[in-house]
Amino acid sequence: MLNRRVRLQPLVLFALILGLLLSSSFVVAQEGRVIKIASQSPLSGGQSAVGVGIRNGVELAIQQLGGNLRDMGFQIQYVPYDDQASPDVGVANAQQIVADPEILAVIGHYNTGVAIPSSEVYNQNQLLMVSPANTGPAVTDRGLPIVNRVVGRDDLQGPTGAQFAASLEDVETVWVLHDTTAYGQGVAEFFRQEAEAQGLVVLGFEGTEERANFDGIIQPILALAPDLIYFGGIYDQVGIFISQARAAGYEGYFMGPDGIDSPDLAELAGEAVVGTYYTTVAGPASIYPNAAQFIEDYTEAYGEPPTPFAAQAYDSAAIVLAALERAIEANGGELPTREQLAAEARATENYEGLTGTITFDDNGDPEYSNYYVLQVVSADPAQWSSNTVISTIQIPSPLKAQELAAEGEATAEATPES
Amino acid sequence: MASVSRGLAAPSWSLRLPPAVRWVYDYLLYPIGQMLVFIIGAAVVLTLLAYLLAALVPEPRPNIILADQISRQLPGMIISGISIGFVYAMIALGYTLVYGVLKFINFAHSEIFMVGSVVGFEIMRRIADSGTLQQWNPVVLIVTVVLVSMLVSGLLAVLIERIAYRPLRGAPRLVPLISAIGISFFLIDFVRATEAITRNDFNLRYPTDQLPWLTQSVALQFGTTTVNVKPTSFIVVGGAVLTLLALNYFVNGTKLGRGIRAVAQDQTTAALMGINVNFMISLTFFVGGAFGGAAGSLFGMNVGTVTPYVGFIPGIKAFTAAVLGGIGNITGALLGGLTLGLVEAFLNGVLVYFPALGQRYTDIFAFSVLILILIFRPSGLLGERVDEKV
Amino acid sequence: MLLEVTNLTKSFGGITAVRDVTLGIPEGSISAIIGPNGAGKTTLFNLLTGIYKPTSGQIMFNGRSIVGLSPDKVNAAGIARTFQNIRLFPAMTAIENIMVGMHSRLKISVIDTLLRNSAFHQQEKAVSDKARDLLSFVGLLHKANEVSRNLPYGDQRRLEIARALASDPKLILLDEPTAGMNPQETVAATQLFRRVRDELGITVVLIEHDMTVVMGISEHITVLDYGQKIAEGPPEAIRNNARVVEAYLGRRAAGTHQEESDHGDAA
Amino acid sequence: MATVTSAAQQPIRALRNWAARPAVATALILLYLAVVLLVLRGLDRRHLWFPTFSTLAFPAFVLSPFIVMSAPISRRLKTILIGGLILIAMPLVGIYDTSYLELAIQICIFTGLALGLNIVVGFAGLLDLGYIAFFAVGAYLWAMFTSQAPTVINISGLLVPAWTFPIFLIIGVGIAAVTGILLGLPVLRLRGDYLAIVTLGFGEMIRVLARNLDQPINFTNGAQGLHNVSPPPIPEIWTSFTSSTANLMGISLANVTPVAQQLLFYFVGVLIVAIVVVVARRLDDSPIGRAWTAIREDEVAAIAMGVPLVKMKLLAFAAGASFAGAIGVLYAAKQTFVSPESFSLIQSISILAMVIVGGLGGIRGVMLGAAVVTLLNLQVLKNMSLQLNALRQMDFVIFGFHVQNWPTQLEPAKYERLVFGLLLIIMMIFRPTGILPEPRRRIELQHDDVVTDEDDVSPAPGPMVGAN
Repeated sequence: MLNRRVRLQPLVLFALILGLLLSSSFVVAQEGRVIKIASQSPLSGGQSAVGVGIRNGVELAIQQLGGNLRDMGFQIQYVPYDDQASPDVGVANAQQIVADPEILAVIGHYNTGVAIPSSEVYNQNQLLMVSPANTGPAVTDRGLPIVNRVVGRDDLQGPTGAQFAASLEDVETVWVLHDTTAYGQGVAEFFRQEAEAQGLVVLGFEGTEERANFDGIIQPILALAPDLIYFGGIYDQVGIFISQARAAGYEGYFMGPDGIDSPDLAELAGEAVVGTYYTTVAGPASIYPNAAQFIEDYTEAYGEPPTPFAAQAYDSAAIVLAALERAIEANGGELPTREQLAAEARATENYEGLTGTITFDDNGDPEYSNYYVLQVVSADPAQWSSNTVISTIQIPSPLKAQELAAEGEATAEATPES
Repeated sequence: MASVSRGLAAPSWSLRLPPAVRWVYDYLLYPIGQMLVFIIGAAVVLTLLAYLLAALVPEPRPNIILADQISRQLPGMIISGISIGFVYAMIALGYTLVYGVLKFINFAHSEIFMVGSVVGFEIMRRIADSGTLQQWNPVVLIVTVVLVSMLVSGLLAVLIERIAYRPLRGAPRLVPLISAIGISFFLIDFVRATEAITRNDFNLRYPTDQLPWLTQSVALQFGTTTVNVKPTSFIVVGGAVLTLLALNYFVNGTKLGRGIRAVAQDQTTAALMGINVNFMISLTFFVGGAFGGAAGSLFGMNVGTVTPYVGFIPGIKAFTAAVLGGIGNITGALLGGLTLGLVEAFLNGVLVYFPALGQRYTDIFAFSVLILILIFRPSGLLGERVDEKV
Repeated sequence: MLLEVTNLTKSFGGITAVRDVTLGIPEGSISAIIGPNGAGKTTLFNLLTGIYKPTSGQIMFNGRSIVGLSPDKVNAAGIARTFQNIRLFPAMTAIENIMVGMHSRLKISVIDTLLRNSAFHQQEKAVSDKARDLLSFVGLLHKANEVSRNLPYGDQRRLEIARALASDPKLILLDEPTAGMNPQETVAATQLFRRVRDELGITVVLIEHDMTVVMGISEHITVLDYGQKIAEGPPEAIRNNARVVEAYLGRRAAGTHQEESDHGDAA
Repeated sequence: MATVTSAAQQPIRALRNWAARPAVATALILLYLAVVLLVLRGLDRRHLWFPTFSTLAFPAFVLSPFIVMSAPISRRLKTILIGGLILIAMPLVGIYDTSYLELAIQICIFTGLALGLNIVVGFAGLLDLGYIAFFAVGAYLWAMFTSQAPTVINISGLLVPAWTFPIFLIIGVGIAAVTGILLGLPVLRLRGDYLAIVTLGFGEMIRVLARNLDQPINFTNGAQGLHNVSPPPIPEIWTSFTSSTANLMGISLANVTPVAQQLLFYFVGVLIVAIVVVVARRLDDSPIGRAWTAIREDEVAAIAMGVPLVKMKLLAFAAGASFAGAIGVLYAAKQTFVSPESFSLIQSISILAMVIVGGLGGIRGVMLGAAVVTLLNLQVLKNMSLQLNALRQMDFVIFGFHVQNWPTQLEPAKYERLVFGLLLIIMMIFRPTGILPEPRRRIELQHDDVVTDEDDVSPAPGPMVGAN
């Protein structure tokens, strides 16, 4: 009898504890309306130079533009996550982010390969994501209602590069390399397709994970002596390649996508970097008329001029903040749900940002984006922001282009009538 | 296992010659000859295989005649294969020496190599920061950089052995192996943290830009083709050959070397003969580590930029080379390293013309070669033929 | 003949450890192989059990060739052995050691193992019963659950014999089974070998240095020197064989002595 | 001497004796559980120190089954408590805060993998440095057959419906086992040291293949990875069950589906781990397990005693691999995205670290190791960084030090490898048998020269041959 009671008591207690769990929260959460905005970018590892710039841009935007929301009685907190440029870490972070009900939006990522799986998690939880840097077409082409970006696309960036390459008088043959990541391989493919369409001869198309010794890769390139090497990759790899290829006696041009847009490219490639062409969807902050103040503030706060994509990160955060204000107003001063906010952000129209005027199309692409071709002028990393802009092209997003084409047809049909 | 004793030196049956001549033969002519035989042998075999492939698949891609491309690339491929092959060989020596003495795979060796490359960077960078880099005599500069990184890496290896391996001697093999993996992880992050804090970056670029004699490639004429060779390739090969000769002399011609060989053969007996086994083991780690360090700084000068992560791939490749040649065997490490370097260079040079494959399959093919060799020669190319007990 | 070896040769590199040895072991006998150190006795055992592959020659066991079989197949065919320097599984208990020895007689089925069906339980029961029988045969039943590493030296020797018996062999090869034992232990061990043959009907071949054991127990002796057979026959004939005496006299005293001190160290 | 020590130890011993009394132990355990659960329930994400509290509370919760297991209480009570913790308490905690659910799923995944690797390394003593490859095989299996990426399987219309998930779990077991045998056949004849490098290379090869098999025929979508992989369908009843449970707790879930889905993955994960535990136990306690132990302790003696080496090693390889395959399928369905990057060498080594840290060979220890290392990786270090960041934003001052001035290069999350490396070294030097050592392991480690000294029978190098 006694034994039996001893055995049963703990079970009763245990059930009681579980019951406590089931009961509503007994610790009264402190009142106070908190909004959290998260970001994900590589803060460690070889790509942290740009990743940290993205974080700084978001932080600056929240400090400078959060005033209205604070006046409305909300406290804004910023939670930067480090995705380490790895899809696994990105997804694990995303799971943490969506579990926090106060996080209403994410700014990120830097790598397309990380953005795609992470955004699946956001989408399941209707959490808004605005990307300052992802150019892979699949980021928006999946049609997720929560994914937006403020920059252009690789299926337009790659071809822009190829068209420019074809326009160079002494370029007839090209060699295309990529870093075997979702981003690098993607943009390199688009470059190759357009290059072939433009009549350039693509002598080789190779992916490599090598990061230190490119000798074996350079030998066949030297044998075929292409006029231009296009490397779809990120600066921490491309920089080393450029330096070694030049040292090995390669004499043609180098070209790359926005992944190589970083002062660290000059740091790593040394003198060989001068003359390198790159396309980008994010012009240097200095070319934007509205960005002068931003450059000043950023430099003061972080002790260095803004890195590429910092201004885009600032704009992304600004779009989120503006959408928040609208959503709160529409909600009668109360916090909107994530879904409401995502819808409000998608409805962004003619937002005057640092980097241009942004209107999202139905996929979350900006209706028009600028594609720039730049040339590196100096091996001094500090001079990176003074790289020459060779050309700027504004191209509509694919959805917008369809729309325009349809309108064009409509006008074309309409014209004879009138 | 008596393998460590089989260094590069001439076998004992060589001709009866005056001591000085004998010395020159044993420690210069014979080992250099052996290196030449390995290089020429591997290069000839691979060239023949490449042309055989060209005969089978004359035009893998429109407008590309494989045989022509091979002829054009041949000197370049061989030079690049040799220079990376020597780096592999030098790292492989570290694995092989330690294995020969302790029968244990020093997984942290790739990070000792990495530390060597970072130390090389630090010295050159510091000299450059003081503004005197151009005034240095090239030979003195290179010798200084290589020697200091050898010293640091060697001492690091000794320290690692003291801390992480010596307390585990006698434990099952798995135990020191795992602490070696631990050391390797620790060193990567430790170096990264140090560099990130002191330099705010861990992509470490050798200041070779300031040294024209180091960056301006030399044009060599091979028949109709001109090959641009980086001076650093010569430095790597030259440095490697010199250090290998020194190792050969050390192992076969000195008392300490004899001590190491004795410990490798039988620790107990060596101890009974009055050899300080612990000292000899430390010495082995020092020598192996120094080689890793030399390889690291030479590699760093050659590629220009190093990171804390730079050790992994060469480390794995060098280990593969050591196994390929027969782990525990010094000559085997040299043969394995050169063979692997050349195989890679040829694969890179040829696979590029096969659109369906490409250079990204180089590692897979290189590794398949290793597995094939191991299946047919389970102890590697030069490993003792072990009568299979199963 | 249970075991017939013809012209067996084994060389390692340039050294021939066993040269052209021919011998036969009659079923139900107790035989000994003797010879000075380095005569190739253990190599011969390793050849018989498949651990080494012979360079040339033939081994017929129970009417079929066992050359080229792997050691586990040889064991399954009916040859079990012990080792010169005891090789028990040190962290396993005495009874577990014996259970491993039965491996080749068991039906190993992953499905039975996972389902824990009656077939599995029956087999495990049988295994455990038989292991106990064997332990009591060698007098170690009371130490069934002791870790073998912690057993005294003599017990380890006996356990190794029990483990070898576990595979129901027709032939058991004992490699210096009394090395390192004191006289009383040696007498007990000798009795055990005899019981193995008399009670279990298993043919016994032993390598032995202790001549009292060899002469006292074996019905047939083969003498090896430098890898070659130099004599064979019943004990009396061997005792008086001139070549054997010559082979032994020069080295025997020192050799035996050294062997024994070696084993002292190993223990 | 003795009296002094015992006098000093008197109160401690008395305390220990007191705590060992079943009633007291039960009360202490329940108190512990109550505190942990209440803290977890009461944590407020808005609190400045939330990351720190969360880092203390959740690991304490995860460790609770292990504490219960080793407590001096009745078996029946243990079973009930552990069952309650895993099957009821964890899901409730997970509904309350889904980030814990995610962690719990990850722990299940890594526990399963660690148990599988333990069969190969712990039971059979074969060092496999490419274990992650089998996980990759399972993950790619499910991903290739359900991904919307433009692979050859998708284009030729061979995609399978999502309800086949349970079937694929079983197929995953089979395919991974076959892969294990295919790898094992050529390499298991190699000497032990060579096995490590060959398996390592094999792991890398699988990753490189996954990365490159987008041409000439697109199987894996290469570096782009396979996206839009189907998760298994969630039964309606499960969703409503989830939301009503949440309602009971006073939580209104804005978004039921993801929570219900995660909950489902959690239970599948628990089920797989349970099966793995049972299978591992039964294999270990059987003639097969005895043969593995024998091989591990003395290969030559084992084969001479009739243990077929290659067959038994292959069996260990296949058994270990098969679990990884099933878990890979689960992983792919959970992530809905599979890319080669997830299967790198460092993952293989983390799993090995789990096995070693926990206690090679022992099932309970390996589970503990997996939980500890996974938490360290995914929660502890990351939360330390978040805490630092939160303090930085508040311009927090601690002992006169402005947290803002802490260099970003020194964020804890960046030092995963450093912490890992130190952990491995310290474990190996001071406790090579792991946190919860397996008894046999401890004996094997006592004076091991006898056990591992293979050379005295390996024929060629022995004195027989001399220096050739």
